[in-house]
Amino acid sequence: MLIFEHSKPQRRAAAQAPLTHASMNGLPERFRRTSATGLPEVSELQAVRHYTRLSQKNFSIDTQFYPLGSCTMKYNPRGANAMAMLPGFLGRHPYAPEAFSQGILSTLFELQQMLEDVTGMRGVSLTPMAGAQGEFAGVAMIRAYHAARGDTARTEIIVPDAAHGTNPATATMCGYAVREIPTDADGDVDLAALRLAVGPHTAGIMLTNPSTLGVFDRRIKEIAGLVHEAGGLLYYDGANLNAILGKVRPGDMGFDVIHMNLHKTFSTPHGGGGPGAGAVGVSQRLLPFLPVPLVAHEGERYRLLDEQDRPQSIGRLSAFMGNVGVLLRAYVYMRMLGREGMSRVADFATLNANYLAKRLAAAGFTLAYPQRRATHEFIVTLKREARETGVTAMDYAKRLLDFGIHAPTTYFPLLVPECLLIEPTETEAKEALDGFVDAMAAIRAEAASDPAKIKGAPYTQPNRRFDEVRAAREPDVRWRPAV
Amino acid sequence: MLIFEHSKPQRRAAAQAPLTHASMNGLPERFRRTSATGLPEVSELQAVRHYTRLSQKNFSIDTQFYPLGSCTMKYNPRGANAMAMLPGFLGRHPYAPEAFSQGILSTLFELQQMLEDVTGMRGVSLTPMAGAQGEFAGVAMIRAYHAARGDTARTEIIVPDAAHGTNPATATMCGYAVREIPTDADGDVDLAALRLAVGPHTAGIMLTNPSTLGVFDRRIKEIAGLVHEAGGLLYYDGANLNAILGKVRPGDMGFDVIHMNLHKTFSTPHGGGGPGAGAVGVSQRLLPFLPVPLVAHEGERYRLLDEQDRPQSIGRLSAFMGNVGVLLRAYVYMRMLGREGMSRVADFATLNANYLAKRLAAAGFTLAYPQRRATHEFIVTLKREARETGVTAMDYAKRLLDFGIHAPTTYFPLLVPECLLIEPTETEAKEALDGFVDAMAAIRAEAASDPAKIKGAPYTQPNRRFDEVRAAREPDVRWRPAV
Amino acid sequence: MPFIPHTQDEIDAMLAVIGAPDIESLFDDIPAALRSGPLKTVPDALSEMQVGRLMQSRAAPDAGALNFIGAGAYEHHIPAAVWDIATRGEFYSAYTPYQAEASQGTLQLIYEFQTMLTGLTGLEVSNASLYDGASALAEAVLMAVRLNRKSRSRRVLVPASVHPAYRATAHAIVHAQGIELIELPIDPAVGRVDPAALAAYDAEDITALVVPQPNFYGVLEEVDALTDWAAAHNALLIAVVNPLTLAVLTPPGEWGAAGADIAVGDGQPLGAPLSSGGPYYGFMCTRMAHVRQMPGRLVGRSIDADGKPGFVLTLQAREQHIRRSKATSNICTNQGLVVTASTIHMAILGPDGLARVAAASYANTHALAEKLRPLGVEPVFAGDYFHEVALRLPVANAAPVLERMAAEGVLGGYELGRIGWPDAVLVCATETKTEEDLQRYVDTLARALRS
Amino acid sequence: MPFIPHTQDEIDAMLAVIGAPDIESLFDDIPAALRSGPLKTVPDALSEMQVGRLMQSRAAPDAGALNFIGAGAYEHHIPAAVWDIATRGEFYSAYTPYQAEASQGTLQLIYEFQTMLTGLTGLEVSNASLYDGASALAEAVLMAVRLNRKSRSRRVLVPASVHPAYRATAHAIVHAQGIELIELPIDPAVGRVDPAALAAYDAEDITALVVPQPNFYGVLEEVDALTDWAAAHNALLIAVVNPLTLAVLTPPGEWGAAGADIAVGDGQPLGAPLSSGGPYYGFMCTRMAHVRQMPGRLVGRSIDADGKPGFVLTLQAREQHIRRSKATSNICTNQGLVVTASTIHMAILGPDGLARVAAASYANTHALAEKLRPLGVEPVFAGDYFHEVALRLPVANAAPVLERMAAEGVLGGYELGRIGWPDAVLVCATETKTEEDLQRYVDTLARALRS
Repeated sequence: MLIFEHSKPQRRAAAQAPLTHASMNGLPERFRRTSATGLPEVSELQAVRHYTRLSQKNFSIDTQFYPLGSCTMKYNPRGANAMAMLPGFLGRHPYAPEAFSQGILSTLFELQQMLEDVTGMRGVSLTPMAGAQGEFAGVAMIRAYHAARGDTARTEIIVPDAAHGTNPATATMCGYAVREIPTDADGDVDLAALRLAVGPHTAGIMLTNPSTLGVFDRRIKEIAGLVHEAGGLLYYDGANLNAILGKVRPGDMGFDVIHMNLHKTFSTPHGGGGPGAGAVGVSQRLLPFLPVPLVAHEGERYRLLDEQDRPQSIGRLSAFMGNVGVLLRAYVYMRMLGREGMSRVADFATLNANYLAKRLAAAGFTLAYPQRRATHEFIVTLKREARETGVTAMDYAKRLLDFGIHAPTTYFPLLVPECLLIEPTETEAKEALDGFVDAMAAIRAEAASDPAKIKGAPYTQPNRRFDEVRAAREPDVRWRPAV
Repeated sequence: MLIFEHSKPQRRAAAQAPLTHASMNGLPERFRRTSATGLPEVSELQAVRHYTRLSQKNFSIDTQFYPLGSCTMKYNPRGANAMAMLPGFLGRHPYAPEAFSQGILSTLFELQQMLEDVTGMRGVSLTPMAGAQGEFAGVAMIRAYHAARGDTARTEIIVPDAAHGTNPATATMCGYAVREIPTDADGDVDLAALRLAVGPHTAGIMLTNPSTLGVFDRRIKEIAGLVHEAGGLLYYDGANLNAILGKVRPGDMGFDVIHMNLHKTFSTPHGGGGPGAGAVGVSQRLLPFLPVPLVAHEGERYRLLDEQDRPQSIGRLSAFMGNVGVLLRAYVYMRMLGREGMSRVADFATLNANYLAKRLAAAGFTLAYPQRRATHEFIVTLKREARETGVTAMDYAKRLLDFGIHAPTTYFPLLVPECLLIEPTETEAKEALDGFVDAMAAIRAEAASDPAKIKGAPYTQPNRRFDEVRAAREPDVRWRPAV
Repeated sequence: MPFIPHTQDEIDAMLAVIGAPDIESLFDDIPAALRSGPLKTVPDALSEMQVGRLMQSRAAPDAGALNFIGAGAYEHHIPAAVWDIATRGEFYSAYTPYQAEASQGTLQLIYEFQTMLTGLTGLEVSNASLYDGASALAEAVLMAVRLNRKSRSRRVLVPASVHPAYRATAHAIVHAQGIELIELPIDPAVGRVDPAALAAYDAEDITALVVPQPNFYGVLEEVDALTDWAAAHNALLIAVVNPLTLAVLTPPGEWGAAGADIAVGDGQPLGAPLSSGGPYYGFMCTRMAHVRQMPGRLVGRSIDADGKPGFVLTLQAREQHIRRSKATSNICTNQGLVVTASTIHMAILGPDGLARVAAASYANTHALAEKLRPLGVEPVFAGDYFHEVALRLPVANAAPVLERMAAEGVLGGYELGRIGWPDAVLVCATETKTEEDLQRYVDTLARALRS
Repeated sequence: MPFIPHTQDEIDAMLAVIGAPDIESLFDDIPAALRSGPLKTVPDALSEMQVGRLMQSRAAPDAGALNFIGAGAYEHHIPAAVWDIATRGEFYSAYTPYQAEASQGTLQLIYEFQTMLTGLTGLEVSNASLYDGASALAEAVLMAVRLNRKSRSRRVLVPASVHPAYRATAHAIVHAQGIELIELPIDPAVGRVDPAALAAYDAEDITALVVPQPNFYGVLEEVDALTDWAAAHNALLIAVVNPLTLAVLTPPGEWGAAGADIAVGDGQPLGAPLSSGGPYYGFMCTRMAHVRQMPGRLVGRSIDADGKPGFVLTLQAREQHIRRSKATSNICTNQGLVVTASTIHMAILGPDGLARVAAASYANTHALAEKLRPLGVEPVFAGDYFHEVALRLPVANAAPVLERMAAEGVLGGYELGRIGWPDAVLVCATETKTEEDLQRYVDTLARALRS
């Protein structure tokens, strides 16, 4: 039932708005709304009950194991939420004067510094509101850098075929052409292809390392050398930073710019699709171009730097200073982990992934890169299973839901057929991993004996499998009352 | 799965305790524990996931309609929770000095006054921690009153047969014998029986009005006269106060003492079985005996009165000042309702009950007191249905769960066979009531066609019906690891 | 109409079904003479926003002090997850789990709670909670009187080292049943029960002996000897314990040769905020042989019609709603939500976490006492203490010193002058206190003593 | 090891399965020369308790002021239920609902959100959110350029009355694609778009016209005339609106004869706390005909294998994970949790509640402006304003006056000196302000002007 179906004309949650309806005498008629808004009219209890029950229809980390590759679905500490929701933080207006800003600004300044430290970059801007906006900021800085040097011939961004879709989409938004290069048999960047691709038209390359194939590109220094020699810059997509936190720093690998997904590596909540935070870090040469505002520490005071302080900045990406509430959660998380906790993230994310990969292989599943060490994630390809039984990666994914386990990422990266990209994260216990292996093995057995059953899955969720084609063909994207 | 089954030796939620283990060098060996506590060793995520999932196995007001007679399961405003959990309230030590107490004391003082106002009593003590403790306080004051007058012959408390079990249990705790009197055919106290029962041995009578039969005893003044003439006092069980809030005051009916269930009438949460709050109010003659502490307003300051200020007090019922957090929620609720909101509670609780009673009667169900006006609750008797189909009140109750509706109170009061005591409360919308009628009618139809199905209900809950006899015969009341 | 969903159309339709002209007529059973006039004290309604601002203004002035008071209520860190989960609607707004099939969340949680409490106390069975520690002691006394058929005296020995409010509460609740609580004096040199005073009752009929650990003064009692005395004299042994300390102290079930018969206490240190004294919860554990005399709710594991395990309220024949005037107690509603929080708290902290909290509290209190010696501040008692200590200030009257400290935002402890030690303060420094906090106490007290 | 559940036994067992001697060896693909040394800036770990105290010390100094600043972020009451429910683990810790069957909670909620936003804006389709109002404007400009095939200019008119940060953001995001944002001046007497300035573009190829309502100065634009101008000149009309005001103001879908093509804005006034500027959310609504050029996620209702209705992400072919370099935008993560809160907020407030909030904010701001006249404070513009007003103080420079007010705990408004009006302040008094608050503003300003 939709909230609108609980609605009755003139029903109200009367404690929640001013008790009387103030007059707007002075407001000319021509500005006044005469049509209905269609908003629901329900009691407070009805709203609470409706949305509490809706919430119960979701999978979430707090209720299920979520081995979703490339998404880093780790535990989101409740303490980080509680501290970010302190009234002093929630109530502060973004234009509050400095005297009412030192608490938040000092915190954000320290966050900038800690993120510089873990990424090996020289400067960080916290303002991008998600990974994709961080990517935009990064590529825009690359563009600004070349422009500032008068180097206008660079029109291309190189992107490996395994990259996240946001990478090419971002390059386009920044006015670049996208040049895709292939991956070699070991899952690394195809160096020969890269050599052919780079040149005076190369603005830069966007890479993830470890890549979305779950392997660490061992020749990263060589790649950096090739691109830099050609005058291009290296962009690091931080989606997989969890794999290497405290182990190797993108700055040390030779990257010029990085975005971090604080909602992955630093465990701010995914929230059903955001808000994220996509802080960007840069090397020395890109420092002048960082998006504003930045937080500066001047003597005893902290203050925001804006366009006037930073004339070469690529500018402003949001009205204020980004998703501050998310930044606070990341700060709290980093302080609770501390120096040694950073590399433990990579340690145990990697231990979990390698253990799970070995156990799945032992259970008969095919790893996409069995010759490689898994990083924090790895790929199983169900190509053989799909051919033999007709049961596809999607079928496995849906059937896993019946075992109380969220599906891994399916059909990404695009170059591995029938793939499941599996990332257990460091916060899951061995029992959860063993349970996943058991579920996968059980589905495998079912696939042999009763493939139709798997095709019909899930059975235990509020809905069976959806007709997505119909949804796209006849879009029903808002409720309208029956006439 | 139990939390203990997630436990592994040395697993820890490391952010939640001091980071190092301090030395207790000075503690002599003989005091030190050597055995294991058996507490679970789990990660923070495991605990969060376990208890979040457990919570989803509960019915609750926030998720279901809960027409539980005599329990007043109304909406518990989330705002009351938020305000009671303000850090200033949570952090205050009960022995904090006056300078750090004026906020809470002024609030509790106003709560005392508002409760006096709505009950028509002369004084209120907030200290009892639940209805039953309020009852104890009330009967103890009756005892103290008689004792103070040297009237030592009064050894009996009169209790109607429809009373809550706490009433006779309380009288026993206070050292009284219990004399039960019957109810007449209209659901009122049997006056003839009362006349026979009262006398110089009568310490008092414990009444609920409206009674647990869901009717208002119209001869309450006559009852009060009879008891008072015999030298006894009248105790009002406030469980049903929701029915008459702002309409008629126990003090005006002639009661000498009342307890209020703030977790019913004033909508503090039931919490799966408490904490409640059972404030007591008294007439003039019982004022000296109120339990301590009380809050006094002296000039500009508020302070607690203790045994020294109140030498005739029945004393102290808890270490500190009762369930203050619950009292705060009740205070917030009362302020949001305000003067006019009080009587609206009774208005709409009564409207809902009478509507539901009429509709159920029209659907073929038998009301226990069809000749009477329902109050905020009413009784359906399924005696005929049980005889004809074998489907009992308990079977209806269990089957209702499958319709997403909590069972009404069953088999109480004890004198109505196969009864359901139904209290919809004022916060439920007409649709919820109509849905209840539809569910009851559907069960009735099922009872005719397939009674075995109902006997097997519920089917949609985590468990089917339990073997309660076995549970009591071989009590398994704690988990022990398999050896 | 806050919280009332009815529209005028619905009201009209419902009245039509009822056959009543208006809502007022639904109250026609109430004699006109009794009908209330307008309320006098309840003010006009406020919106949630308005009450929110009011309550903030009430909460603010009581906040902000650095607290060193214990005396039965202890400041400990509570993980954010604890109350986040406990206040989820499904726990917060659920009723007592009488309908077991629709209450497995609460029921399983209580079963886990019972298991945890038996583990901490070293006893065999725990109920689902009582109101608080003080009233739990009263219930324990009543239970002991029911249990001890060998004793006819209804006399219970209660040391003066039991929390004074606990003693007052127990008296208020039990005295109407002819039960006498006899105060057992302490040895003023060491601050614990005087063995000579106890020996005075060697030949008497005593129904039960109460033993606190740590006692009100923070001192550790010689629990083994006391327990053995009770066993030797046909008295039941009622332990009153701080459950947090049981992470590191010998549990009542292991006291002496036979162990305590009943252990009670306040669960507050295990996840309940100070909150001006409540809601906390009382707990009670005992031997399985005594279970049918135990008051309060009890959850048991059973199986359902499909043979699937699950949880139910059990042994309800002890309770008031079944047994009425013959019940073990009149208790009905208890402290469910606090128990919910406490169970989550214990699960998150675990045995090692609780031991660390206890040890840090022990170490902080001892460190503070040491730091105060140069000011001429000394422990009142020579007995070993745990995480609370009675300190004698170098003044005749401690109260004004505490007042001056409070004016600087430091709550220096519980005034022992309230119970006869005018120069003494009961001080507690839990794991929440840092080195800087302890130093602030020292500096503030030094100033307060000077002025 | 905070948040890591592994015991040493488990680590050993897992390494044995992997066949690795230790965890360190799992990183042997990383060239040794690249391995990090110890971190320098990240401090040692703190416990939750320690960080809690630290964060309280950070939050406290920024709190406690009485705020009259608006300027794109508005203080409104948010019912306690809103974030209680939004931060339930099932919403808070869920991923983007790609697996529809396991995400019906989030998906249905977004479908309801989309319906509410189309209702408020009077348009046909809403996406599931963008980052904030400013970046939503940028996305709207990009979308308009894609949509308007009749226009070749890639020139978009943006009035100077659009929030300056929105204009800066839009420029930063769109300029690399060769799009020019042309500033359209306002009439300084009335504070809204100068019709004469617009007329100057009558003969030009303009891709889109942006129209704010209310505008940055709180003034109401003549939206009908502007919308009709756009329609007459083959320009798309992009509305930038405060969604709360749409409870009482003509919705963009009804502006002029044809309505706006795209409406964007910031959802903050509908349930997001001020929180130093975020997280808020951007919204975007448009005509159904334009849906395939709309960026961001979209939820549709469909049926499952059993014919049961439910909800899925739909029209994903617009998005980056499918369409990569040809996507409508690179947006992926948006502001889901804030949308969750906002949907609950709108459901609780309802049409009447939002209208009351808007009306009270209107009335309070107008009342404050009137109360200030005796101090010589006058509106800068003659145009009708809604719940925000530019006021000219009787001084050359308003900044020091605001500073003196802040020192008394009153944030007197946004300094318009930042954008060229040194004697002026942009003031907003929402429904959160009482009579006493308004009087406090007056009194504080009076003192600040005198000193």
